[in-house]
Amino acid sequence: MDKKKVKKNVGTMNRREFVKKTAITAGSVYAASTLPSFIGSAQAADRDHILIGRPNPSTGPLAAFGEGTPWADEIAVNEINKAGGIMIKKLGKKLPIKIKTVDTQSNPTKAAEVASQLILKDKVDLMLFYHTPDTVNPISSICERFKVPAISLDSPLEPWLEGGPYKWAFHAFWSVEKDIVPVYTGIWDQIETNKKVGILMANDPDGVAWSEVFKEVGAEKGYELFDKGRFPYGLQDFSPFINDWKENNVEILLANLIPPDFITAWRQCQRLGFKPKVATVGKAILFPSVAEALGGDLAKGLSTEVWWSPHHPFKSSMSGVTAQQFCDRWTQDTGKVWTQPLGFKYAGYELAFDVLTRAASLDKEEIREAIAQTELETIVGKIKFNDQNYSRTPLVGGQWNKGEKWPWEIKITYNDPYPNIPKTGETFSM
Amino acid sequence: MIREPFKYRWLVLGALFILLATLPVWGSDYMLLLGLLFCLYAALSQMWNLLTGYSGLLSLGQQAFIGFGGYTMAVTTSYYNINIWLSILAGGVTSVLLALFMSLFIFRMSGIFFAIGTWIFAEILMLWFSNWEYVKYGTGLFVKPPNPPSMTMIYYAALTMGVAALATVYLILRSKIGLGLMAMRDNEAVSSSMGVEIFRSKLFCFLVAAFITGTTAGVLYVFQIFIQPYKAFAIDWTVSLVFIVIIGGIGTIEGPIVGSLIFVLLSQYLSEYGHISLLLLGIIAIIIILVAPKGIMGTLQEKTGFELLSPRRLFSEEPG
Amino acid sequence: MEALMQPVINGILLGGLYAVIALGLTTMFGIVKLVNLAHGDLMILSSYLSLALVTYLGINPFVSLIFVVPIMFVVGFALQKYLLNRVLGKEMEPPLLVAFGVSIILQNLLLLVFTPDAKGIMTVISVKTIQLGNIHLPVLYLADFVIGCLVIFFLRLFYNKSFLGRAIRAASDDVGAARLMGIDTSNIFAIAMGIAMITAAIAGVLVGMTFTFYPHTGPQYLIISFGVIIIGGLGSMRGAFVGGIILAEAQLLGAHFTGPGYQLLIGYAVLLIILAIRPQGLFGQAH
Amino acid sequence: MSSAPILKIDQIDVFYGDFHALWDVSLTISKGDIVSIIGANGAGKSTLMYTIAGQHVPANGTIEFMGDRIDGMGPHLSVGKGIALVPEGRRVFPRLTVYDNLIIGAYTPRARANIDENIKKIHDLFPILAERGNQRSITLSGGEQQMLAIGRALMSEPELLLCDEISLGLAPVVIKSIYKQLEVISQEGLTIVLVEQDVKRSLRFADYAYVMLEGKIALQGKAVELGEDQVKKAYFGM
Repeated sequence: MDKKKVKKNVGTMNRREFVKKTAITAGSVYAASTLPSFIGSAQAADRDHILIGRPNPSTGPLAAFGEGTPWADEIAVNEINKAGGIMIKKLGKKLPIKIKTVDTQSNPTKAAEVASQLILKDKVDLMLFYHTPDTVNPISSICERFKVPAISLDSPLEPWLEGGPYKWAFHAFWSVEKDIVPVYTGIWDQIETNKKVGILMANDPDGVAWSEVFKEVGAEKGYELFDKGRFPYGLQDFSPFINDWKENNVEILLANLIPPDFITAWRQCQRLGFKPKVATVGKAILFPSVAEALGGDLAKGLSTEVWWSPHHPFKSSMSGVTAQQFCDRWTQDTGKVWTQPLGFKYAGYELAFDVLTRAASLDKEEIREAIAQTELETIVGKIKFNDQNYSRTPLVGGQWNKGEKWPWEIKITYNDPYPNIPKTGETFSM
Repeated sequence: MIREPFKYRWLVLGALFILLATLPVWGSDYMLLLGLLFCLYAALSQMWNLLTGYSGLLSLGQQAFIGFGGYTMAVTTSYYNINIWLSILAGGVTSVLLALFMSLFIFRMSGIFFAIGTWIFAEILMLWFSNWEYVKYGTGLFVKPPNPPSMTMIYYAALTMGVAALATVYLILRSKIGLGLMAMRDNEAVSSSMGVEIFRSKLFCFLVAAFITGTTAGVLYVFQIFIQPYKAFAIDWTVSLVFIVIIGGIGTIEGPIVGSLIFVLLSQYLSEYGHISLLLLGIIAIIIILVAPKGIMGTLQEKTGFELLSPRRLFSEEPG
Repeated sequence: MEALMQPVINGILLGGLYAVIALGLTTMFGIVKLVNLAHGDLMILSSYLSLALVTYLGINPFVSLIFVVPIMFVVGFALQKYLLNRVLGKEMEPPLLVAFGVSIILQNLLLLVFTPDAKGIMTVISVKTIQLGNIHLPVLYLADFVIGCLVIFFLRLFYNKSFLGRAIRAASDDVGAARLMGIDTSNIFAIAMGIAMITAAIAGVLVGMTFTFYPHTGPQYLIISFGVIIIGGLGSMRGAFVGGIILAEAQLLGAHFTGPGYQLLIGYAVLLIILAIRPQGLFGQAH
Repeated sequence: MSSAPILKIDQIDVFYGDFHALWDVSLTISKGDIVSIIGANGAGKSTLMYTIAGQHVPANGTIEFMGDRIDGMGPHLSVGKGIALVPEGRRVFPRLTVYDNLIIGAYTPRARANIDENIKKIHDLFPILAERGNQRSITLSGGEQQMLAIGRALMSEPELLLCDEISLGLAPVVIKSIYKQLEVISQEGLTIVLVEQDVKRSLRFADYAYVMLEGKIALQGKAVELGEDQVKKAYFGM
């Protein structure tokens, strides 16, 4: 799938060059010590490209998020470079962009390390990164430290905001409190229930943030919550939760956990005879592969948040390609069904292109200014950063059902917050 | 015969130290990053070497101190606005307390039981921290010191840890404790005749290693800014240390230094290979260990008689 | 009291599965004093092999064992003969690094081949339960337990009664003397690893049906195995069985009384307490 | 009762790393003989035994057993040829039962056919082993372990039995009874090589004797023809 290696296009210093450079530097201690150690726009004169750093969780537990990255990167980079790239005023010419992808191994420690490497060794002009707090949080902080403009997507706002206030890092995605809660409670209200909600949330950033918010607002909205607490990854036996819900006659399941744990838990629900009327599951069932891995009919009727789909009425600001066309291209190239992160992977480049075009400069401060002033209709919706450096992206609700083209398809069944995103199905009781 | 390499070694170490100490002056920011990582890994691996290579304590639980030290630093400085350097030291102190508590359980075990016991302890800490509201469960903490240090200051802190770790191991080995441990390595019978003393020496090394590992972890997470329990307490740390020390040469004082250098450069180089970088690291580790079973410095010592203050067991049992 | 029955019974059943997971690790330690840190990953490899067979041949997971078992035997044999035997010696650390290396390689190979998605092996019995009064007996747990007992029974029979089994035990007692008996010990170790991998193959298929797996799940099961054999004593099969049940009971009863968040934590805490009292494990022998 | 040579060692040298353990050693053993190898600690007796058993590879020279070259073929193969070594220190498998130890003795294909028969023979020879059959061998006394070690070696149906220091650390009574049984086996045609430190007992028991000193053969001859003084002089290199 990713045979065409993106990194081939990337200007990197190989080892020999590195050693040579080191030797030269070491040899001229005096000369070097008088120069500023930070080489920013001073070097711009002999620049022949703009470098974007792309830390990506290619391996490790988050690799499912990072999967389509090389594909989306290639499309976006080709689109930007087709017309010669981005005009840089000072140089009076267009520079193509190059990207450098490095693997974070789904590890925040490694993410911080490779981000530092990209900044200090490769001297990236802009950092672009997505997918979950374990990727986004540490890299945002590192970019703050080294004063490098950074755009991140696809990670809930609340955990990201913990690291603020930010000056250099900008982030776009939905908020648990402002987006998830209305969507989820909206889905619940579509079905007649006893308003008893069983909570199943992991002790990771998502699970913690979700459970805290829901506990605050759930009662206000008239729901009774049953929560036996957070649990760690890799739990094998969920029966204490399930038995508690059964005893209390719970009819709504509210979950946020990683896919393998959900598969284990949901199967145990079946074994123990727990059958809620509504099951809203965050994060775990974003990907169709998980619906398949559940086996049998177990995925039928599960609801989840939808942050992006081919039905979203948005199109690329660069090429005019619609969400639907973009997904079709993915299927055509890979033979796989679309996934929600795909749009965001591409939207990052729309932002980069827009920002760099407006900045028309390689000066980091000017790029940062340009990001702050962004107002762009992208393939994932409108992005406009506020004074806390974030922008909310639209969120609707969806439900899994047997599909025509694919074994499992998600239908958009709740769109009250963003009515311009069309419904493609009606919520049904499980 | 032993004298000449001795002098030579101090020359090399002295040069290395001067080079590292002046690095912020002459090196690029990227070299500063490499130097920082090198010093941190050298300090951590030197401690694993002290335990496993010299004290006969095979630890697979160094990540317990890395996570504990890191979290202590993060909590004290972000929650209580305590000076960042004091917070780092606090990480070392709490790690020692943790080590003392751990020793109640695991010092009754030996060999591989000890190894697994330490690992399980780290696992317990991971589960505990990821379930602890005070540290925000598994969400992780941002390190927000009242006075954020510059990269150069973090670098010097790392260098301090690297030098401190080296000096500590050297001093321990030259002391009575070190001689006892070495005697134990060379002759099992000695250990039984010196039971209590050996126990004390081992415990002492365990506590020292906890202190330096916990403190180094503090510096590490000041650099990292973000700490999260699933990775802070992950076995990955110890896997890296095992790699460094065994490739460099276990039971040699130079081994961890050489190993850290290789590890840092290799992982920088391999990160260009994205999703197969770890795969390559695994293959390289296996190839090196097959070619040089005693690590680079161990094999060098054997081949050239280049022997310093770390005598390995040279004779192996012959049948018959 | 009745509320307690469910976790107690589940714990016993789960314990049987834990025992099979740990079996290969404990026997290999008993034989070559090798702690195979790649054990969990090798087990997950079998889960994937089984899944591939189930998906592409449409066969029942139990039937897939016909293929998975011999494949894993060969994998284990080759791993020991060509890699681990070469670093076995007085020092414990080189085999440790090799095993870590194998673990990293396997995880990333699985990732390349099978994608990072979480998988599960689905069968007709996956969600079936037998109801006895208020107690639900998941059929799969029951199958895990029964198969676990059978594996332990036959493995004990093999080690105690067969020529090869005795030879493996002899080699583990005294390598030099075993060679004098005409035993080619490097082959014998490789065979022992092959057999350990057979148990891992069975464990892998059972785990794949019972839980979910993805390329990085291995270490999770390695830790469980450690728990089991450290309670039961390294190298003891009977210990593995009892250890599995104790660990599972500690987890489930712990979750019952303190909340599910502490399920795993309590399991390990019980383990440490047992160890502090009996450092060799319940069935381990002081050497 | 000397007849055709069963074992012929021709000018072998054996090294441990840099250490030259055996120097140009040659010896010939006739079928059915009891041969004694006498020497002080470190004279190279055990090395010689292990070399015959295939554990050490001679740097040069040859070893022929029943007409075939066997030098350096590896211990697990020489057993199959009919050479069994009772190692110094007995080396029974401690965690295996007495019965299982005997079974393992018959590991080679040549011996597997007659396991039951051979076990019975060994039980006749050392009845205590039958009595203790189901005990772990670590629970046996030193003498019983020695009997087990000999029995285990006999299980491989050897043509040549190498006994390394079998009387070490045992009470005289026990030694006496073990030697008595060895004589019984010898009379059935088995060739036996004994390594002993007790010169007197060696000479009394053996047909032929070699005295080793510092890795070399210092003296050899028919046991009845060698005087005890002569042997002792060779033993200490005087």
